[in-house]
Amino acid sequence: MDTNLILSNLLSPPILFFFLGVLAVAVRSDLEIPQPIPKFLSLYLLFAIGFRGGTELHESGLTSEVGIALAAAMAMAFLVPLYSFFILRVKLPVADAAAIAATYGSISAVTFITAASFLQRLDVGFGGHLVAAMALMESPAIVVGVLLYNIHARGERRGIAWGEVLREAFLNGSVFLILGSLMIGVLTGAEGASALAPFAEDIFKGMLAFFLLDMGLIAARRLGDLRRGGLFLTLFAIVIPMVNAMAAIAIANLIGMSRGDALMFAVLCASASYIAVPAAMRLSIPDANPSLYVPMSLAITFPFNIVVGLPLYMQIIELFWR
Amino acid sequence: MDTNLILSNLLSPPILFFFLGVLAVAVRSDLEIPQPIPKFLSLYLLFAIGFRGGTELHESGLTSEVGIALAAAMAMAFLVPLYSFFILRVKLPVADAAAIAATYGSISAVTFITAASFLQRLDVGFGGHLVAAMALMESPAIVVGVLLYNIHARGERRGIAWGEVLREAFLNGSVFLILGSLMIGVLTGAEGASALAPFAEDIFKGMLAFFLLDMGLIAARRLGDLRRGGLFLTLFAIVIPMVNAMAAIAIANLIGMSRGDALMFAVLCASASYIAVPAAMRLSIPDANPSLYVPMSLAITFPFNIVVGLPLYMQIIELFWR
Amino acid sequence: MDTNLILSNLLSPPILFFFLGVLAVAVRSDLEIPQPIPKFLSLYLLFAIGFRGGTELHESGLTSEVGIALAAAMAMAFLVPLYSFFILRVKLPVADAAAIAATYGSISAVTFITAASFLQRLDVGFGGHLVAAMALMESPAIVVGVLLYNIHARGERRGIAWGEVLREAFLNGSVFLILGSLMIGVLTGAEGASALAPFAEDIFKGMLAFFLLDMGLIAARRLGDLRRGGLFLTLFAIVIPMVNAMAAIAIANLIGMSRGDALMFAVLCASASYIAVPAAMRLSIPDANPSLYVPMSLAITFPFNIVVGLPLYMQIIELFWR
Amino acid sequence: MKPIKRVEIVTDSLELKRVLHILDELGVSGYTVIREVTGKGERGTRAGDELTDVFKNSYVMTACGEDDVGRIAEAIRPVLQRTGGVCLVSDAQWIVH
Amino acid sequence: MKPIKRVEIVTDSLELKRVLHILDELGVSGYTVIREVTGKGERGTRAGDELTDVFKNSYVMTACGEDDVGRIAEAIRPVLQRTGGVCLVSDAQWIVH
Amino acid sequence: MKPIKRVEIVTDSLELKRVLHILDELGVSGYTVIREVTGKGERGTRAGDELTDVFKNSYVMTACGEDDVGRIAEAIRPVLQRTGGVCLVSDAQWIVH
Ligand SMILES: Nc1ncnc2c1ncn2[C@@H]1O[C@H](COP(=O)(O)O)[C@@H](O)[C@H]1O
Ligand SMILES: Nc1ncnc2c1ncn2[C@@H]1O[C@H](COP(=O)(O)O)[C@@H](O)[C@H]1O
Ligand SMILES: Nc1ncnc2c1ncn2[C@@H]1O[C@H](COP(=O)(O)O)[C@@H](O)[C@H]1O
Ligand code: NA
Ligand code: NA
Ligand code: NA
Repeated sequence: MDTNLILSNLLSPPILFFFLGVLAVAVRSDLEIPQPIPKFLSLYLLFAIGFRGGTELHESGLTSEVGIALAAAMAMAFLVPLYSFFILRVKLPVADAAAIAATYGSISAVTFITAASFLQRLDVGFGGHLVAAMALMESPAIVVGVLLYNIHARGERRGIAWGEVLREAFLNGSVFLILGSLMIGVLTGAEGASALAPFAEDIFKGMLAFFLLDMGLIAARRLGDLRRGGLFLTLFAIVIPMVNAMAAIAIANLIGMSRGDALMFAVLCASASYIAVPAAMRLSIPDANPSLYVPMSLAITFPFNIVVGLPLYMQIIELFWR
Repeated sequence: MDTNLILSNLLSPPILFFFLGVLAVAVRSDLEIPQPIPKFLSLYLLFAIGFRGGTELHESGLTSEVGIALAAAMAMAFLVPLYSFFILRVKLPVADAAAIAATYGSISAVTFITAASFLQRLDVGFGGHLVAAMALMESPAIVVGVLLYNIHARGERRGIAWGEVLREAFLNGSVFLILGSLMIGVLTGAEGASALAPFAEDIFKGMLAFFLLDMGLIAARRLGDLRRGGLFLTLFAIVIPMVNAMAAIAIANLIGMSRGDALMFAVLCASASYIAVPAAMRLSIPDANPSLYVPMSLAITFPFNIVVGLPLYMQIIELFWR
Repeated sequence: MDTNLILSNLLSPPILFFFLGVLAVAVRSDLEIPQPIPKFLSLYLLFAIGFRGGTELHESGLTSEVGIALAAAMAMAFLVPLYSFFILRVKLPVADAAAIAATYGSISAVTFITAASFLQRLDVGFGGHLVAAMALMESPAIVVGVLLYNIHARGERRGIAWGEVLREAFLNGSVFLILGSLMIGVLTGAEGASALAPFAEDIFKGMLAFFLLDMGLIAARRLGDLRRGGLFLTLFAIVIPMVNAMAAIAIANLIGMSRGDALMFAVLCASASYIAVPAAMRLSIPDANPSLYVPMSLAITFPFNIVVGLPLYMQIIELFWR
Repeated sequence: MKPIKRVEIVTDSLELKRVLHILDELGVSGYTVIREVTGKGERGTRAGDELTDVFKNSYVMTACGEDDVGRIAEAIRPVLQRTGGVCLVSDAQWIVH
Repeated sequence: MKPIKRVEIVTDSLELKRVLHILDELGVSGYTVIREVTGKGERGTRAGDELTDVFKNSYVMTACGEDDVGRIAEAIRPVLQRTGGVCLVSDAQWIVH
Repeated sequence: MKPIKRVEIVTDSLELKRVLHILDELGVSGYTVIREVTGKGERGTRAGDELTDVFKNSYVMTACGEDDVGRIAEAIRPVLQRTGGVCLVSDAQWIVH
């Protein structure tokens, strides 16, 4: 493996600030970024990534390539939670298995954004439609998760309020903001892009680094919860992302994606949600334990993906795209 | 009417983000920008617009043109609430009429700021003294409103604490911040302007778009309250801004303002306050119903002005300035 | 004294916005920057100054000059609280003397940052290692203060929880963030610097001005508390900074610092903490009255340093470095 | 002064909408809400530091008549069973205005 | 432990200054304030989402002696009448320190 | 419904960690915390406007058994003596779920 790639990723400001946050918790510093500052940064990142994706999509247009990529994204968004569920059922009750499956079927926007700045450092581009793919991949896993729970749970399985589930899935704040900003980007195109560039592009990397500092703080605080999860879940949180990334890379190769698109697609499939899905699961599958799915996604899979995953997936792509 | 102008305004990022916010409420998404983030954005906008107006005023100097414009602004700030009051009295009790009159006599900084970025897209400039006019026009309507209430209210008309009313009118946070930043801009001039440009100018449009997303959310939430107001108030909230804008355009033509200045002046007269005045009215005219004056200004007049008003007033100005 | 230097400093946006904040309180405006916005701005400033210091240190390398400067900084960080304590004991009980000594032995990052933008206006540079010196000088005074308290307090002198004191001193949020960002700056160097420049450099001055508006508000609110402190403490809060600055300038001259480095070193020694130390004192010396040490540092020493101190110290340096 | 019951509910923030809906349905005369609340209970710590409202609480207080208490308790109980929280009832005097 | 009265006031945020001024004037020994409070009552919903403090509440609690209650109630009542809110009084024990 | 004691503690924010640690040690079944609280008492005004948690309060409420109250009071008292605050105890009914 190209140790250079790993090292240059490790030494990039966003990753280093993530570790600084982890370190703060490890040495019990009282460093803290009080709410709603992290919420603001997170909304900013969704706003900016959505808008920029939209303006790029405006340039590239809706080609067949875009359609195929979006179809592949949707397919993975339905498949991943399905096979994850059956793997998880080996050890876990239905509720937890369904909630974790939904978590891993969905995506993490911050992982996607960190991958975007990783590619930028390598001078590799990716299509704006990948942002659309991200938005589309956030919701289906929620529906699949609740369906699986509903089919497999016995006993106190009460009637699911599907209206609420669907609204949570497709209209939760983060999906809505990405999709909305994307649409606005598509509508305003290059003119809009240049008007908002200082806000949505120039300060973006700094905002990301600052936000990852907070992610490091939160992730490290959640690590302790993982003891309850045991080795099985810790392994799951590392292995499944790799499996999903491999599947994504295979598909990307089949449908002829570019290297940059392939990496972003791999990252989407490999990443797990810690915003939209946990909130939805809390309401729709209340018997699932959030102290399992939140720390798995936040404290293991997220750092794994941005630290090891990015260079690893890129390496594999380099091998196959040569 | 020039449909091009309307369309290009409609498709500008700030307006689109406003509608995105409205849409979020309409489809019942849980998208939310938690306080005090919107307050921060709003303070930022006042800071930046005040400072930039000041640095421009520093360049242009205090010409007689500036003096005449400020006098016209003051005149309108006293006249508008007066005639609004008597129109409103046809249907409303004294307290509500006085509070709504004050609301429409005062101005909306965000409408002004949106107009500024509208002009920028058209490559039309405007004088920094219009920012001073904005600051001056915020307060008088409050005093006029309380005076009208005091003169016309019968019965439980208690002694008004004028000290408090005047402080609320002339020293409330938003007036103070605009005037203060303006003064600082005047004092520091071009050097200060270039030092703060990345903050106060470059990221300004993005911050505005982000803020208008929140304005859309709030405005849409307030729409429901309007049912209580009835058709009369809904019409008032659309017609009076147009009347005020026409009056402003006539005055602007008379005193020989430039096209850009005329638009900004029209927008000031057409806009209604939803920050300074509601807070002042709540304290000074507590019997007035805030569920009338807040939604009228926020959910009707504000969107009307930025969506329809801006191109409409510009169109009319183009006609007369030719 | 060069009145030009004073005037140009007085008329710079950061200082003017500080006074605007003071004025808002003086005229009883309700202008307010709600928490956690000021906390966000303050974290941003620490993040940016630390990171930028680090990237500059990356360029300059760890020369012997750097080592000597850091040693001098450490020496002052131990000496200043010591002699301050014995001066203060003339009038004050042990607890208050120890807490105020710690306050003045430590540093104020915002004073340092304001000095940096003062130097930038004069086109005078300073070394990135001064940022390291700042981080190193924040903590020792806390330890010295608690030690002095422990040695001199009689009666209810309970066992000090040294673990807690040391963690508060060396791992409190602000020290940790400056040191961490500095390290990241050192690690990422020029590449990281240019990636984060729009965030960490370009908008920096605007963020500082906005933050100083809040500092003005807080400082003015604290002024009233000072009456309790009496003339002695007010004088102390003005004279001791000057004494410390003179000592620092003498040392700087001895060890051959550049003019810019000398000013920053003087400012560090002259400034007093109002973030890290008050929080630590509250916990470690609870009998000390925070209504003394917070307003002294915040409402007298801070404004004195940024308004009078900066041009004064610079003037003196110009005299000796010629 | 009028004797009244003071019902306090601490609940998962994500359930806040549901709890307020329940109170609205029951026709209470009003309620007061504090949204940013943290805590600890049998379901672990809720520190409110997540990006979502997971691991956060909200606090609702309503002053109501004696007979409302039973109905509120009954309607709230399923929510508490599902996602945890506490519901306390105490006596107070309402300063009628 | 000392028996004491616990007076809670929920009021329009814009009136907070006035309420605290009243308590200061009456010479209560102290009070505790929560500024970010929302709610619903006969004057409609106060969601606290405005840019100003309109449509927002604040909460004040003061532990005071039995005889203070009457004076506080009397002084606060006009505020509640004007802009709404509630004032509750309950019994508590103060852990003297 | 189960009779219970409602213990409220208002304390310097910087002492919050210590207070929660004390409650954890005493093994209470849970507590609810409001972090952003201001107030006034014999140690002056705490307006919560500083950059640190100096001059700010936090609020903790725990519903506990009668016998816990004494132990909590005893353990909290030194904290209150050192940095101020109040601790109130009142009666309530717990809606068992
Ligand atoms: N004994 C208690 N006293 C006060 N608050 C409690 C208590 N038990 C639980 N809570 C609150 O209710 C929330 C959920 O409790 P639980 O369902 O027991 O985890 C906690 O996070 C606390 O905020
Ligand atoms: N019954 C009640 N219980 C608790 N809080 C109430 C109640 N009624 C009113 N409030 C609070 O007082 C505020 C103003 O009430 P009102 O004047 O009735 O609109 C509301 O927004 C609530 O926060
Ligand atoms: N009588 C009281 N009623 C309610 N809260 C109080 C009272 N006295 C003190 N407090 C609270 O406790 C904090 C510290 O009080 P003290 O130690 O008396 O300065 C104050 O800032 C208030 O928030
Ligand atoms: Na995934
Ligand atoms: Na107007
Ligand atoms: Na110092």
